[in-house]
Amino acid sequence: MNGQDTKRTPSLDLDLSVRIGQLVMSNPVGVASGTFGYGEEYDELVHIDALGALYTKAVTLEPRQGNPAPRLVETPMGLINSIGLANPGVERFLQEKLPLLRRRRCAVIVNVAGSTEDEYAAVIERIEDHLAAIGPRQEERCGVDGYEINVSCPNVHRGGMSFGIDPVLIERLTRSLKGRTARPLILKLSPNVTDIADIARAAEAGGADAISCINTVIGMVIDTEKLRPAIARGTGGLSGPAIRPIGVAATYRVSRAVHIPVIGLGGIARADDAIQYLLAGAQAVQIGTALFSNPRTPHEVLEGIVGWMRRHAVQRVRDIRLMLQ
Amino acid sequence: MNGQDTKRTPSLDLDLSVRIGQLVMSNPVGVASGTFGYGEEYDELVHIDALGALYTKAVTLEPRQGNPAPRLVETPMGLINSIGLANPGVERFLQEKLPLLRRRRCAVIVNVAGSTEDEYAAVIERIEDHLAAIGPRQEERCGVDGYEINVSCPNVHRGGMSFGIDPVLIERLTRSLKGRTARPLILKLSPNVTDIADIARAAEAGGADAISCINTVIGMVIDTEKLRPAIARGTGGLSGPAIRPIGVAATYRVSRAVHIPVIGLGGIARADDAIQYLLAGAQAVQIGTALFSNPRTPHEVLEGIVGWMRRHAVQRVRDIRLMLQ
Amino acid sequence: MRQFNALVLINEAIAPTWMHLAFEWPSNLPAPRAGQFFTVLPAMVELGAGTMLRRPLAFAGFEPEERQNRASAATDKAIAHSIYQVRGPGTRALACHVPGSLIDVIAPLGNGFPPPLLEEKAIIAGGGIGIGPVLFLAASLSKEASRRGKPEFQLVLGFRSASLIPLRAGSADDSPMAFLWKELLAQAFLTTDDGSEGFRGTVVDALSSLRDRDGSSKEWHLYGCGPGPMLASLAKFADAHHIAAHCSAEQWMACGVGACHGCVLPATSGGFLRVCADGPVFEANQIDWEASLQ
Amino acid sequence: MRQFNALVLINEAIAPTWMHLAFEWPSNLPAPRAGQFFTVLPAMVELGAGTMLRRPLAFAGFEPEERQNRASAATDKAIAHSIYQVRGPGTRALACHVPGSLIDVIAPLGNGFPPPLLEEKAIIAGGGIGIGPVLFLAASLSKEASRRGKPEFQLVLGFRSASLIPLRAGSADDSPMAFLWKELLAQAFLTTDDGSEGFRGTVVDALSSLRDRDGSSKEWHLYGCGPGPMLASLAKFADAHHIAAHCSAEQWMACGVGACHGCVLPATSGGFLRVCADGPVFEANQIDWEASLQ
Ligand SMILES: Cc1cc2nc3c(=O)[nH]c(=O)nc-3n(C[C@H](O)[C@H](O)[C@H](O)COP(=O)(O)OP(=O)(O)OC[C@H]3O[C@@H](n4cnc5c(N)ncnc54)[C@H](O)[C@@H]3O)c2cc1C
Ligand SMILES: Cc1cc2nc3c(=O)[nH]c(=O)nc-3n(C[C@H](O)[C@H](O)[C@H](O)COP(=O)(O)OP(=O)(O)OC[C@H]3O[C@@H](n4cnc5c(N)ncnc54)[C@H](O)[C@@H]3O)c2cc1C
Ligand SMILES: Cc1cc2nc3c(=O)[nH]c(=O)nc-3n(C[C@H](O)[C@H](O)[C@H](O)COP(=O)(O)O)c2cc1C
Ligand SMILES: Cc1cc2nc3c(=O)[nH]c(=O)nc-3n(C[C@H](O)[C@H](O)[C@H](O)COP(=O)(O)O)c2cc1C
Ligand code: FES
Ligand code: FES
Repeated sequence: MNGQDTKRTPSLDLDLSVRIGQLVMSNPVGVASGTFGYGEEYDELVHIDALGALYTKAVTLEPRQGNPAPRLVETPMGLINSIGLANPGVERFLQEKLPLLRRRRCAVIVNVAGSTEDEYAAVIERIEDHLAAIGPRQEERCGVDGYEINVSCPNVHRGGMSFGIDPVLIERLTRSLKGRTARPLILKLSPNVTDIADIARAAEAGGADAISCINTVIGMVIDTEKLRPAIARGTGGLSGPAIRPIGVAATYRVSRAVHIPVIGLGGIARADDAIQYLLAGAQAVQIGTALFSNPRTPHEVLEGIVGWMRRHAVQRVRDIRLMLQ
Repeated sequence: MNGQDTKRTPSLDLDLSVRIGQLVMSNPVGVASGTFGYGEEYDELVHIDALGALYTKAVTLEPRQGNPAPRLVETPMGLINSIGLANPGVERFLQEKLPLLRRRRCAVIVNVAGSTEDEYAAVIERIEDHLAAIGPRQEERCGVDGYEINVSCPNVHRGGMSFGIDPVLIERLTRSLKGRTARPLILKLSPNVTDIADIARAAEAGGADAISCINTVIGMVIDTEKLRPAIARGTGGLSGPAIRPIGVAATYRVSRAVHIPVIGLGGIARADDAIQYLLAGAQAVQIGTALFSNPRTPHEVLEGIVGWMRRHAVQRVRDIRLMLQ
Repeated sequence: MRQFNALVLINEAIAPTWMHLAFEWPSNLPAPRAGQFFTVLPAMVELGAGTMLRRPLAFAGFEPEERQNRASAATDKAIAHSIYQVRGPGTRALACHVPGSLIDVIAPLGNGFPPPLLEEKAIIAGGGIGIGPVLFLAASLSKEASRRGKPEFQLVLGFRSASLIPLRAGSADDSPMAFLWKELLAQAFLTTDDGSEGFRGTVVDALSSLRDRDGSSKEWHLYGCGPGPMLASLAKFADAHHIAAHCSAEQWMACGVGACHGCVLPATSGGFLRVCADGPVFEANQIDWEASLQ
Repeated sequence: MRQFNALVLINEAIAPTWMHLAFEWPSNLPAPRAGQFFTVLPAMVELGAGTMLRRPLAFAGFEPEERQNRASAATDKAIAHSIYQVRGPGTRALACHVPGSLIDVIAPLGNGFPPPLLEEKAIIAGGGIGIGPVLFLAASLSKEASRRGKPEFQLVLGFRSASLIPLRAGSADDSPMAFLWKELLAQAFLTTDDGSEGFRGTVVDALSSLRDRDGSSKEWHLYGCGPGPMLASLAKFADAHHIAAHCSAEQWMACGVGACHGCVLPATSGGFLRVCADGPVFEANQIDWEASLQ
């Protein structure tokens, strides 16, 4: 497997680590929420322990079945999805998913979604209570190294999208959640706004430890034979290489608007794409849709970043963002 | 030439005409502003008279040299441009470009840009004065069948982008311009806003005859070897098939928010793409970036629409938008 | 499940728009079973398509390593087979691969058909491009015949028209696998929508008629693969006659491994099932076929 | 200018990463001139690249219809030639086209090199992949020799290293056009950056040295095609020595016909010039080369 090759690459002279709040990730390449489940399904194809971070599928307070089918349609170098936060809910997440996540050696960031401020808060409280109750176990990691707050899912009526467009609500939500956990809090922003820097500043003001940038772009495909939208819900979220330039532009703007780390994502499929995000100002990246085409993408991207750092004589991955001229 | 084939296609039984205010276009397929100059350069490759409409490169009050080079970069199924409204200014437009435009048999829509309300107004006044002065000439068309107001160009500091995001300014601008011409006024909107329907409603309230939807999406590419943005201005406008789902979603929203006709564009490269826009609610479409790949696109798209109408037994192109289930 | 670059051994037309693909199968990878599938990424696509996702295709046959009379002299490894229809940019791109080229494959994926019980007779119904998995299932059962007892089975294949039946006169494919498929086709009960060959009507129409004159003492176990409407009426038929039934379903996929929850179909028990990971083979009554057709 | 599907006649390697492309030229289309270019759209691109724009390539030669000893027996039409470097997805895709396949071409585009005056000696300087247009120009001048007087010219070609000089031993291309190019290469003054063959240094270094020992009574007229820095120093050289000079420039293109104003370079007179429509051949002092390199 490719992941093992990566492990063999001697990058001891390079510092690939990334700091998000108190959390140190071993390298800047993570897998994006919703594209990697809770790390089970890709186990045979991806060397998960070699990832910088695993961002889980969204967890909500109650289980959600998600949106009606069809939920997917391919677009030019893109994918529209309307999964609708299908997930087993926080209780079953803790019972069924967490035990395996604790065995991962990469950072695990739990993606949290909700319809109201209270719902977000309840998910985090429930997880924190659970973690406190089971306490640290030998030879196991904690399983929850931070939270990524999804205020930007375009695929549910009340999936937090109203938060994602309003700086006042974002600041309040962030502050409220910040009070409930000592773990890093990452706010994941929507590109479907007039000024994403505004929202990012509000998240920073509320105490966010980092910004993930970007979630999917609202998009639509119409089936011209069936005379209806290709996905059941009409519009959905566009991801993949098609949106990479949008994500890079957003990352560039946001990383100049805030002082907290930015995690860049949207359409990363090759090392060059990831390096664009890092040069634009991101400290770390996530890979989503490209996994579907090639599960080896995260490891190929990491190898490519290492190769680029050697060629450009960069020691620390976190210095890349200072290199843009 | 392919255009001539189209003319031979007997579509007499079909009604392809499109009405925008008082203007009747012979068919729904136009070429988008900025991608077709003033119709001169593509003369040998495209049967221009067979187009539904030609939307000119933006005209501003004063000549503009445009942005520094490089101005272009390709992205996955997309193109980022930062031309910066390079144009000869309204005077030279009238002297050098209009005479040829008058000989076109397709509708000619003049795309207008400016930095202030007054600048937009001055361009239209100057054109109207000129047209009034030369009066109607035999065997010539007027050369200006309407105006498309570009309030959405992301590539100039003061290129109207501030209008494009503010409903109040849009309504005022539209009302002011509406008072200066009897020709149809089409407001061309930016997708880089939280709610494009809001802006469309403002344009309608101000008296717009139609909405063009969408202009380019803000995007960025970074050259990871040169360590700087691939285009000189940093960010630019993303167009092409990559953004088609964004344009279709916007057209769907806007055409449900207003009662005036919507002209859909963004990433149309095949007949199926255009039909998606028509089903989403557009009355007409424009083709931009796809021209660069294949100048025959407008004619192939029109032929494809005709074929689709026959297969689906649709008589009038303007009925397509009622067919979405 | 593994991701590997597979050597293309055969990739040729066996009917208008239908292709037979064979590729080398890695050692140490479990053999695929009938009903399982793989996802494939072609190397090149037509300019302008912008296609980037893998395409799921079902296995239509498998030749283990030890086999003598092999489909291709180019390898002594095991060989996987598939039958696919050229429909859009992804399958057009796949059709451009010549023998000797490499395709990116993830396999084996999903759950295969459960074998019939000894006291069951397998009624294996395939419609159109659903032919691959059912030929594979029939071939597996006919092979098993030599080992444990003799599984009784009947293959029922439906086509729109006689001219669309693959591997007929005119097909240049004379590989051992094509030969086996031809044998199975020759044994099969054929139906055509237009009556141009065999029974006139749908596969499920044929089942009613077959059931009326079935002399076998064994219980039927239906196996189906084909277009949605066919599976819907198959499920209805099975339900009405209280017959065990398994169908292989299709849905657009992204990950193909169960991670994205994109490829779901509505479940009769409420909620949704993932075609790639919970299926593609389902008990017929697990899926709300009517809802899935909307 | 016309858009047409062109039959590929030759598409083969002539040096590491360099290819020689030849395609059929339509009747009734004016012949291309040295310095002009075409844009091409390959049929297939690698999956994942998402490339969709045409790629501009310069002509490197042309064989009119009447010619006897032809580069390809596959056609009796005129034949256009180009030399291109495989750099990214577009040129990789082009390199996949086999003879007999079709490419979508728009041609001829842009302005060619103006011929030297009778009293001028043409100094034709090419660097790296800029070799195509300069070989074409030299070939045109050597052909003209027979008609009006005898245009004097000197070809100066620069490469990074000897191993990158195309059409040397090992190149299988023995078409008449390749033969002509080899003749021109044999006559040319060669420079290499690493001194592995010919003059050690850049093309413009070589020009200084050539100028010192030039015995010709004729005025020099410089023609240049190559990377930006080479053109910049060529322009400086021409300015310093008051020599007429024309350079063929490059810039990323979208439309290729002058409509989009995307492919501009900064003009010395202020403002911008479009490479595709105002160029690609410019008087050397028209372009602010220094600014264009930033
Ligand atoms: C588990 C599974 C097994 C399959 N096995 C086979 C097989 O053995 N042989 C075979 O020919 N095909 C099979 N398919 C269908 C095959 O995946 C599609 O035909 C293929 O993906 C189409 O890709 P394309 O790019 O050529 O066409 P596209 O342009 O993507 O699609 C062409 C047409 O097919 C439809 N379509 C695309 N993907 C699917 C899908 N997953 N399900 C239903 N309709 C779809 C589209 O709506 C469109 O009308 C299978 C699908 C699944 C999910
Ligand atoms: C008028 C003109 C004539 C040309 N003639 C030739 C020729 O005869 N032979 C030849 O090999 N090449 C020629 N080129 C350059 C050729 O167009 C590019 O190499 C090609 O477009 C690269 O496409 P790609 O997809 O392979 O690589 P890409 O991935 O698009 O680019 C590969 C590299 O080339 C650079 N690049 C891409 N396009 C251009 C461009 N237009 N100008 C400068 N750099 C570019 C990119 O920055 C990148 O570093 C010409 C360009 C122009 C404008
Ligand atoms: C199938 C799918 C499901 C997703 N689910 C979630 C989710 O649950 N929570 C979330 O924050 N983002 C979700 N996303 C968004 C991705 O995490 C990511 O922000 C987006 O896809 C852009 O990155 P990409 O282009 O690399 O995929 C999902 C994306 C896809 C394609
Ligand atoms: C090179 C280029 C120049 C453009 N110039 C203008 C312009 O002057 N005025 C304008 O309203 N839109 C301009 N646009 C935007 C297009 O008209 C169109 O809205 C956009 O490109 C989306 O359509 P497409 O994907 O079909 O290109 C330009 C687009 C491109 C690619
Ligand atoms: S395709 Fe991702 S869950 Fe089935
Ligand atoms: S490429 Fe469009 S003007 Fe030159």
